[in-house]
Amino acid sequence: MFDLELTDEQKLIRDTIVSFASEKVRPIARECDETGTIPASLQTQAFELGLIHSPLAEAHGGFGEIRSAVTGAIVAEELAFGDLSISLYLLAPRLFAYALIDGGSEEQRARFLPAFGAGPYSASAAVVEPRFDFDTSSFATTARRDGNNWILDGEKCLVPLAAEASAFVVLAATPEGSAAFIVERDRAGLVIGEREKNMGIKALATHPLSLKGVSIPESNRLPDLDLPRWLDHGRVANAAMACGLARGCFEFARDYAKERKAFGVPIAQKQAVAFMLADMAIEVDAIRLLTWEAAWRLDTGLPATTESARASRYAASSTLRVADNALQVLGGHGYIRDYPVELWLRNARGFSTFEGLATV
Amino acid sequence: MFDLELTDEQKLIRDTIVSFASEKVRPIARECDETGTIPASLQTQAFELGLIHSPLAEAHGGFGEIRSAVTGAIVAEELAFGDLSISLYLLAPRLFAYALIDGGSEEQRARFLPAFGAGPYSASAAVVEPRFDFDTSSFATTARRDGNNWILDGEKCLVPLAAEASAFVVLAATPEGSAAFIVERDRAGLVIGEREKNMGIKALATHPLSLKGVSIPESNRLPDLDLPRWLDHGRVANAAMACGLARGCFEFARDYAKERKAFGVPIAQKQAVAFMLADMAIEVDAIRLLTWEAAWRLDTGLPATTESARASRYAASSTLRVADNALQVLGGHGYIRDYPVELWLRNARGFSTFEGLATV
Amino acid sequence: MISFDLSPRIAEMKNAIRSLAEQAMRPIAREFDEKEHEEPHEFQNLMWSISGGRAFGSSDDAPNEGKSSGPREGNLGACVTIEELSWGDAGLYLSIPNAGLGGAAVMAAGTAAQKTRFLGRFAEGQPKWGAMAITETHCGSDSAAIQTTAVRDGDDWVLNGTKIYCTSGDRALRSGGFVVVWATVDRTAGRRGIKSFVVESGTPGIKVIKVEDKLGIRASDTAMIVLEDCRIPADNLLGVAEVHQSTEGFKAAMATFDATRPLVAASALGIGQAALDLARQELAQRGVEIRYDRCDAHLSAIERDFLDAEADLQAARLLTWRAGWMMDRGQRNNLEASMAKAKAGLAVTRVTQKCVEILGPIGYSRQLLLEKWMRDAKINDIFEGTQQINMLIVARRILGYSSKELS
Amino acid sequence: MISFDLSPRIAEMKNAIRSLAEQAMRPIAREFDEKEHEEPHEFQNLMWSISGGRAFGSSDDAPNEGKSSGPREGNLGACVTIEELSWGDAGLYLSIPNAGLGGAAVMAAGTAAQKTRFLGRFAEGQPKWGAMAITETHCGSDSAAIQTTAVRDGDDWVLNGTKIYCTSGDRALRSGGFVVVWATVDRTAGRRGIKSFVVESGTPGIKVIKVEDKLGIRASDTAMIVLEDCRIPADNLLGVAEVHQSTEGFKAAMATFDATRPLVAASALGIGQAALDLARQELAQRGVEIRYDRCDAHLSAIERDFLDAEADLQAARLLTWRAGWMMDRGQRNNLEASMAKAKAGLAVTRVTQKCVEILGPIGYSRQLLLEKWMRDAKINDIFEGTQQINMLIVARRILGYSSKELS
Repeated sequence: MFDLELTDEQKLIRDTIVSFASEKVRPIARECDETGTIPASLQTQAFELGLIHSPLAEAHGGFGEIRSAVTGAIVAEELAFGDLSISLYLLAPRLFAYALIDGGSEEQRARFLPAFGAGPYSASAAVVEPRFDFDTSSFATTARRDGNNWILDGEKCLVPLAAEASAFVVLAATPEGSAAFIVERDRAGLVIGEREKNMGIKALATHPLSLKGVSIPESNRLPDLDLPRWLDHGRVANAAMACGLARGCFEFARDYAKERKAFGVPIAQKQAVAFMLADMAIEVDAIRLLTWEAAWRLDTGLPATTESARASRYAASSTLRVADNALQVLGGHGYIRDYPVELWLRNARGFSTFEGLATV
Repeated sequence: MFDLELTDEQKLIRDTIVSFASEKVRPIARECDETGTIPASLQTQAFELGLIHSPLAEAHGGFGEIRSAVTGAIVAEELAFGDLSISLYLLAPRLFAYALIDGGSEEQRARFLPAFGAGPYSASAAVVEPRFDFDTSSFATTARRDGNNWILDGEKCLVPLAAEASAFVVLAATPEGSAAFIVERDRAGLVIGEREKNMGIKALATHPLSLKGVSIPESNRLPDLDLPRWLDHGRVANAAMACGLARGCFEFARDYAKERKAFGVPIAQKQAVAFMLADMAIEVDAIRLLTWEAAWRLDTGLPATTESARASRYAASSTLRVADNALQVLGGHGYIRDYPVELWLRNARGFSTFEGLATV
Repeated sequence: MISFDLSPRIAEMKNAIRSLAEQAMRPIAREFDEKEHEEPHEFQNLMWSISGGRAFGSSDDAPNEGKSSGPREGNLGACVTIEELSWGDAGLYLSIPNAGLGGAAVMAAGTAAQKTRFLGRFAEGQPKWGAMAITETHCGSDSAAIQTTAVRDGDDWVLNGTKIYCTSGDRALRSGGFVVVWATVDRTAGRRGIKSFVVESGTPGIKVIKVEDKLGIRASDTAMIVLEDCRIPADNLLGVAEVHQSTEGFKAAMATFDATRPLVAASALGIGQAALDLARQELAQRGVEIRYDRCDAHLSAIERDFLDAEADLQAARLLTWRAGWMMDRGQRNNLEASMAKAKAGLAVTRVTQKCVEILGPIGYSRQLLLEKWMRDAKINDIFEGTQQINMLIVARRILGYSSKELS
Repeated sequence: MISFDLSPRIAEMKNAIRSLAEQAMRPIAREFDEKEHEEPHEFQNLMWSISGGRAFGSSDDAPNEGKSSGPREGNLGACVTIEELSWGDAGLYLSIPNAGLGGAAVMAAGTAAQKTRFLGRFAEGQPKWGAMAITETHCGSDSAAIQTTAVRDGDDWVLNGTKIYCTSGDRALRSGGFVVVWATVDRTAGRRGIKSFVVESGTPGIKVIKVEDKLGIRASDTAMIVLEDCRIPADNLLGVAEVHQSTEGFKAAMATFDATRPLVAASALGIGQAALDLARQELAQRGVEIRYDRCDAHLSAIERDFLDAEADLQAARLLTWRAGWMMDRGQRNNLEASMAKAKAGLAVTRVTQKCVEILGPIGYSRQLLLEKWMRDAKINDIFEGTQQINMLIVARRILGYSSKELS
């Protein structure tokens, strides 16, 4: 029956991530944005938290935990409450690992997954393409058969960890529909382009990937990946991160508005400001509930494309509004980089421009 | 150069319409809506104001005035400030008369226009079709040649004055593009359907027109009508009426909010209400300026489709918001029919549903 | 554990009510919109016989009260039920005979004896209504400014004043029901002076002087009521004797809204869902299918509008369910109830307006019920706390401000 | 007679500035966004030489002042010019050497002698800037709460305090220009005590202690300025001696905004137009043309968004032109200036955010200037009166309320 209470385990996980996000992530977020780098030591800490490898089989160095999209959403919200770029940075290896757990062959898992169990390991996925009308319903990147091989051609962008990743899951259109392929970084024809420069998520290094006649064996194709489902998971994670970002904006603006005085009273006592804050509070909860609903459907095996697309779409536009309003509440202080809100606005604008970047 | 000052003549016309709207129109608007009738005597008064026939040639009983879309917008705004249904009722014969003035043959003008100069005369136009995706870029109603005749087939709706009109201008698709035809009410195959029931503009009788193999002679085709231009005029008139309706809502809500007290002060002193009213004031002016700009382009012979479509579209959505907010300012009083605001909301919703109903 | 599943009991109820809505409400919805002020007797009798007079959504609807056979879910159940009834028709839903808002007030503020005395009648006899009269001509949101007076005279209270916008007020007074009247025992005392009194049908000195013509929900009666030296027994003052001396009376009465706001939100959801269902169906008939997993560049303007409207409504639904669920758990839900009401009231206003627009001339026509739903919808942004009042409550809660600090 | 035609003079100026924007601003826009705090010297020198130091949009730009050869159109001209410059780049536009807001304050509140004394320098020598320092750490919109003090000491005023968000403050003090500082001569007097003082470059006791890192308009300097026993001559108090005793000083200074708000709105328009032009062009290259005369059912979501964004911007443009036109006619435009500023600030925020979204990953990338324009845009919703302050002013004017009645 309908229930919004976390399990004790989920509460424990959440509290752990809350501490991590507030102690390790939030304090360095501004510096990471300005310098464009994230300390690699964070990956070690993320490993210690089991962020990536806990669902691996014990044989591969994991704990064999059953993954839950709801728990994943809780984690993603809290991490992104700390910082979106760092959150994406830490979770990016999941793009690869979970694709193999869910849809890889025994051989593929044995080949790649133990590295994730042994320590921080960089692998990633190439989903987005540099087109204004990109979405995951059809890829311009193609894969065609050539004997026992597949030949991949196309352009990808916004690939996290690309500078260091050992391998990528690449999504491409085949004559039989979309499919996922493992492409190792040293494959001929794969060119990792120069680091991208974006308005936001500047702390996270992303790169374009160019594939020109990249030939990979049939054994690099993920045989059992339910791609639409995998993308649904990605949308839910996106929405959860948007929720965390929006909540960060709301809480900061709320606290500021109670402190900041104008005309003799805290600006929060002015209806115009108070109503903006009320709207922000409602939207944060709305995003979270839509996200959890989609996540719950994924966990229970129900169809979830409608719900995850809805959550992701709603979260993208709502979070932007929340961030924009937070900046407005801060006025001039919102516009300068001594305060975090302008960073959050830049990051928030990312959600509707890179659907599919993140996944559980 | 840029100027927003009315000419003395325009001011005089405006003041005349303001008096007419406040004395003759506004007071009966509620009753007309509830009973679904408009006193025919108003047509006589409109005739005395020269609303329809002043631009007719003197030979046809008019004053040969040069029409101005700007002046037309001023008139339409003030009439609709009085009431939208009555405004449409009084201006509907223009749909027919102006089409003939602009695009009719000498013979057509001589045949139909003198009636307009002699007194109130009912003729109308059939533009809208009962489809969710209707717009004036393509008509489902067709006209095909049959020797020297045209055969018209199709369904029209929202035709004002249909119960009494002597003739209609009917828009239809021909193999060479859209064209306008005069269809007299007694033509075989023309069936005027039962009066339509709509959410708003209830005072105005509108009917569907069914055309089944209606045969008319070539001489009933308007040879010189610049249809896109005529439609642009219609959009400008629509936008101007929306402006009048929005202004009515704004002024009523403003006055109410200054009178109505809650928690010891006028509700207008609460920022939440004050900001709604400020937004309404800005939108009324924004609609008017966009409308005048398009009207001015029409008057000066510049291309105006972009601007008139923009004004009409902007006006439709903005007026709805203004009307909805006005109702919200009134609270419970907005929801009951003792006050005019619910009527204005119903009428406001019409604008984006019947593009092309009104013209010049 | 987080779950969005409805319990089998609620799911079953939902299906049953949906059938009822389709068969008993939709077919007469237009008729009782047009015949404003006429009674849908047949429907009312049917509902009376089905419900046994229990208010959908008053907390006496909670199952297993005091039993241990399962968690309470009466409020959530009521949200679901009311959504389905309002999917059928919101005006007819509001015309259903039951203790209504008046009953909710008795439940929230009354003593055990008062509950028995006033609510017992709803389990027997002819259809009856309960109502609540708060609003006055010059006070809407500002309940503390109520001018209606209650003066103690021996064993009676004597009430004087005029009330407007009393939902089902006419039916309550004609049917053997009652109206809970908010009145002040001391005009100088502000909200401390406000108490609620039960005035039973048949009491001399209370009468309906007008039933309003409205934009929508026309099957529901909205009464203007005058109290002229209306004399009621002393213990028709809701609550124990002490409420007389404190603000508890006012607070208890206001707490009624924590229970009822999610139900108003639920009614809004039903109207919005009806509009979306119809729009989807009409579009599908014309070859337009709504796609979910596409970016804007691949969507038509109409599809995108539809998706946004649907998402907005679903967000409102989940906020509403949360508020009901919290109530079932005995948690204070004042913030969440207002969040749900504010979001749902606005969402349904926009959703229905948008659906009318999407369907063009057809949407605007009275051939479909859609235009009616747009008219019905707007009341949800107004009654039981306007949009603005609910935003104010949300703001106060998240900021920790009193009504004095944020007014 | 109603006309939306720009005069030949303004149209010509518009074309000239557009060329300048294309050739001298666009090519360096990205560079001086990235090299925050570096001076675009070459561009500044060019603008100094072209403009002869006249501020685009300060009212000394009005043509035909005192002559009879045609109607005044300096303010409208400034709106058009500034839009074009901001179409080129809003950050660079704000870095152009001229008397700026400080000059506007001198024009609005200064005596004839003061105008000559302080503004003369802009017609000669090296590039110079004028600035205005109002905001303090704990007072933004609430100018009456200013803490910076001015104490009369013999023939001098002695200023103490800290100012933030002073646009071009650093340049003004380095270049031989001046900063107009708002300070109170009597902290207990509220707005009656607020006067404005000209502090010239080179005056001891004034210094810039920080230049802000910002979201956008990074080519513009935004200074934090400290005044420590900063001593200036008595007649650097703007206006005649009597302002000392009344609120005239404050009012005159506030009136500066009636002239400058349309100019800020105009700058917003330029950024918004740049974004629309680019989005249209990028879409066209990808085969998407924007159609105007279609209903929603025939439009793609992107087309509709584009149409709405463009209409919003055009509405803001016409409101802005109206405010400038009224100023030219000598009409009070306080209401209309705030309408324009409120509408344009919000419109450009939404338009640029929407255009970034429309272009997807490309829009988000720093390969295009679009993302920069979104960052630049937002300042227009904040400076020279936030969105909220301008809405408040509009509301007061339409309601006839004082700032006490509606605060």
